Amino acid sequence: MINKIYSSPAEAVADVFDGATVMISGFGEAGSPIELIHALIDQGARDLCVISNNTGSGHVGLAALIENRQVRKMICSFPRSANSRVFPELYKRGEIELELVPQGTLAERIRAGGAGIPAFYTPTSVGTPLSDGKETRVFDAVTYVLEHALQADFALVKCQAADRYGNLVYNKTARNFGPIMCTAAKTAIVQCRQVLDPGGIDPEAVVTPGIFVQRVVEVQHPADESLLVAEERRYPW
Amino acid sequence: MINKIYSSPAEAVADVFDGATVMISGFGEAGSPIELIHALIDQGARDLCVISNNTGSGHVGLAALIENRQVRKMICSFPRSANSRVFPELYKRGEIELELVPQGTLAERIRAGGAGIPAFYTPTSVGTPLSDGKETRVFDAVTYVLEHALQADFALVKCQAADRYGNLVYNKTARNFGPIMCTAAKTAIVQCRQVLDPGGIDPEAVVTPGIFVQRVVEVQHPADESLLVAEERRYPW
Amino acid sequence: MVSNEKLSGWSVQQMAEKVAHDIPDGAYVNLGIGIPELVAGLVPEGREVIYHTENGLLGMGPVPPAGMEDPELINAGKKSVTAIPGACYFHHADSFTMIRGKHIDVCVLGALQVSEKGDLANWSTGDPQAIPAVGGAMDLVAGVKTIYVISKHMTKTGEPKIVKECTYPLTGQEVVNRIYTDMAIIDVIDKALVVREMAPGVSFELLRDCTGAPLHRG
Amino acid sequence: MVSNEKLSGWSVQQMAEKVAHDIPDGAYVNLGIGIPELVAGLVPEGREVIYHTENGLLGMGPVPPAGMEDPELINAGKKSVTAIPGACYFHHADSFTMIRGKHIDVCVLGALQVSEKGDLANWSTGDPQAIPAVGGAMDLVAGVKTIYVISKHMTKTGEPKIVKECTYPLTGQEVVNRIYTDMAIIDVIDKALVVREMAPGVSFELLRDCTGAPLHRG
Repeated sequence: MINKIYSSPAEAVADVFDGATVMISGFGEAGSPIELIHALIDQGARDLCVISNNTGSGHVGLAALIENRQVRKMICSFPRSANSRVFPELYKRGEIELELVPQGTLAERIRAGGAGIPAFYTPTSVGTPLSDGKETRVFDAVTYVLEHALQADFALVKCQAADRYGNLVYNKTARNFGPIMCTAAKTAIVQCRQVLDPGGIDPEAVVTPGIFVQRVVEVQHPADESLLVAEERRYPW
Repeated sequence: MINKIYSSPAEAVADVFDGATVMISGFGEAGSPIELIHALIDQGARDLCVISNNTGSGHVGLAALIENRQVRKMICSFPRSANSRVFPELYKRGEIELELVPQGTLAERIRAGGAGIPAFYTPTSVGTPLSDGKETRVFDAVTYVLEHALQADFALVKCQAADRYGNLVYNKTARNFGPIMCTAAKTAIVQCRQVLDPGGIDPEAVVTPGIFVQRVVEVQHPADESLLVAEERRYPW
Repeated sequence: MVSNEKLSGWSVQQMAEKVAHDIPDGAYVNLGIGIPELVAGLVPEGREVIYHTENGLLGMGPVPPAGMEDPELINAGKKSVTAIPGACYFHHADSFTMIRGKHIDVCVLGALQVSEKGDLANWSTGDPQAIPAVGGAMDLVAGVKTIYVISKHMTKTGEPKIVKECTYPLTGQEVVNRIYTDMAIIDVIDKALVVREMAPGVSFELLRDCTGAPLHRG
Repeated sequence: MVSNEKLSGWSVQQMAEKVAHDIPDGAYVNLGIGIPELVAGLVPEGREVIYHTENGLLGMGPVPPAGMEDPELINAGKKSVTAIPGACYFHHADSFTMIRGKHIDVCVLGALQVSEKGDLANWSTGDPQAIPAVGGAMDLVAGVKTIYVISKHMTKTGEPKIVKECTYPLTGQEVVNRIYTDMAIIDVIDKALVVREMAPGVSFELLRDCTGAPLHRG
């Protein structure tokens, strides 16, 4: 029987290795798999390359993973925000690498990584510093830049509900990067609020087909990251 | 108020012009917008380039459009099937053009056309006659072929339900090419079994967001193409 | 340079009203973070406009009442929003298909600088000490059909923001269609600046003095 | 050439059983049209296999009872099928993301010819009079992790289908991992053919005589 359900976040992230590339879902706090990230902090893998739209808030979740010095490099579109303290400080000290990617190019590179497309042309960033050194090409009198697929060893993703096959549905704008990151990672690890029986998700409404998911762990009441940030909590607690 | 609902298939296809490129959804009979195609036959636009996975069955729907000599060129992956008579005959007589595209490349080229990606690399067809004369390139020791986006002036698509914004849901494997064709056409014309009020489709379950759809027409009881083929019906009746 | 203090131009609210006035019925619109967000509340009665936020929502509604916020229903500025009946959610690749694929009609953005050719700089001052962050700005200017910039005409230190050539790093080349400032509404047409409207009390000569590139009368 | 008549090899049913035996528990599998479809009914008890059909269904179930067919629930061969609990539907670009992105574990296909390097020809005889049609075959061989071919060992006219170089137009280069024929199971390893198993009554010498490329004992 196919059963992708793991018993705990710790068990689900146990084999993340030093030097791994890890995609982490979320747009700010919405969709960030905070319990999986905290399990990865406990687990301790280092020298990670993390692909995520932002760099986390306060001293929990992704920010805490960075603060714990487990991240060598960030690939993201918006590494600073109102509540981001950790990344900016390390970056200014030259202690963490940054690859800045326009948000749509980031999404498309991840989607390409999952879809077997090694590279594609896009109009985004042409004539800006973010295309410096990149190959350009004209199609129909418009200039485009060549961008390459992104793939990962692991993806950590948050969703609303899952079944034992790994079929997923998400919640509102917490969907964001989750579906494409599941496709682009060798091992997609997903925390869901609820595990349903097969058929419990309408087959017309499945957002991530189970084929893209390797591990599911139920976290019924995920932490509200903004609350933890407001309370100035730090992980590890 | 935004209201994309048209009163009839005839009204919805009235401005299809001679020489237009028209995408038509469907995988065989499943998802083929037969009432819209018949309206296009009545309307009479000629010299069309049609992008569709197949070439129709019997003497109704897409096959009837071809038989009525409105189609100059077909772009498809599988132009013959058990019940296709019209296209093979014209093709053998040299009276219709064919661009044969692997099914996944066809889908990806349409998706690229809708997503502002002018071209991409794919492993499909490398070393086969279908990549003859195409540019190839090696990434990470694997050879890929460069493929270009497909766009259309119109898409004719069948779905299950729609609202006045053009949000769509589909039915089972009749979904196939519909969602990507809506994104890649200047004017996406959709026939649905049912028009619902806004909010009548779960916002988490919308398959085609309304932004990709320009016209919706309700066809409550679309013809069962396989039945028409079995009965050897011909359009125009 | 003329100081901002001396100008009796439009307020930020009035600038946003001018933008809102130009958004047609039925348009799909993406509003940048900050002042552009004001536009949503000012669209004239009788027009239906659909708001897109690049983090995965089409049919974004107004800010929810206090206490009704949902941390998983936010806009691109990471602020709580609502969804209208007929809204839909989608993932980031589909969201940027809407943007890059030229499906969105209008995007309203802030600016650090705009050149007479319509080049836009709005993501970085090039300060090597600053943390670079671009978000979706480059995708929006590359893909949305019409780009409106809403911005003070001059910087806080009285430098023109409309210039011959941008000195800050670009967001996109030849992308801006119209500029709404506290002093004027200016179109970018064929790599030239054409004045469409001036605020009360602003003369063409004053506007020219406050602008770093040649202006043409509309 | 040795005529097929003389062979006491495996039946089509037995060939399909051999394939089914090699499909691991939990595999995602795409079955080509025709003989490969037999495999689904023959997977050993206790294994759960998920079937993908490229027209947009993961979790394809068996053929429905007569009278229960739904013309909008079909497989890639355009035949009526069912969906298991836990199935899902998706559009064509997502379906070929599964294929091209190497998410599908096993694909079982028929063949016109297979070369010793694992080149496959199964979509066209090159006959200029025929209507060319390729469907998803080229995507499947380019993207699925393991490609199994199931085919008669020889053509109806007694020509070998396993050859040094394919003479028919290719579907893909160096893509086949294992060949199941009525005479033998043969692996393609490092551009060479290695015999894994022979049908009762088939000797290595006979197999060699019926094959158009060098064979190695496994």
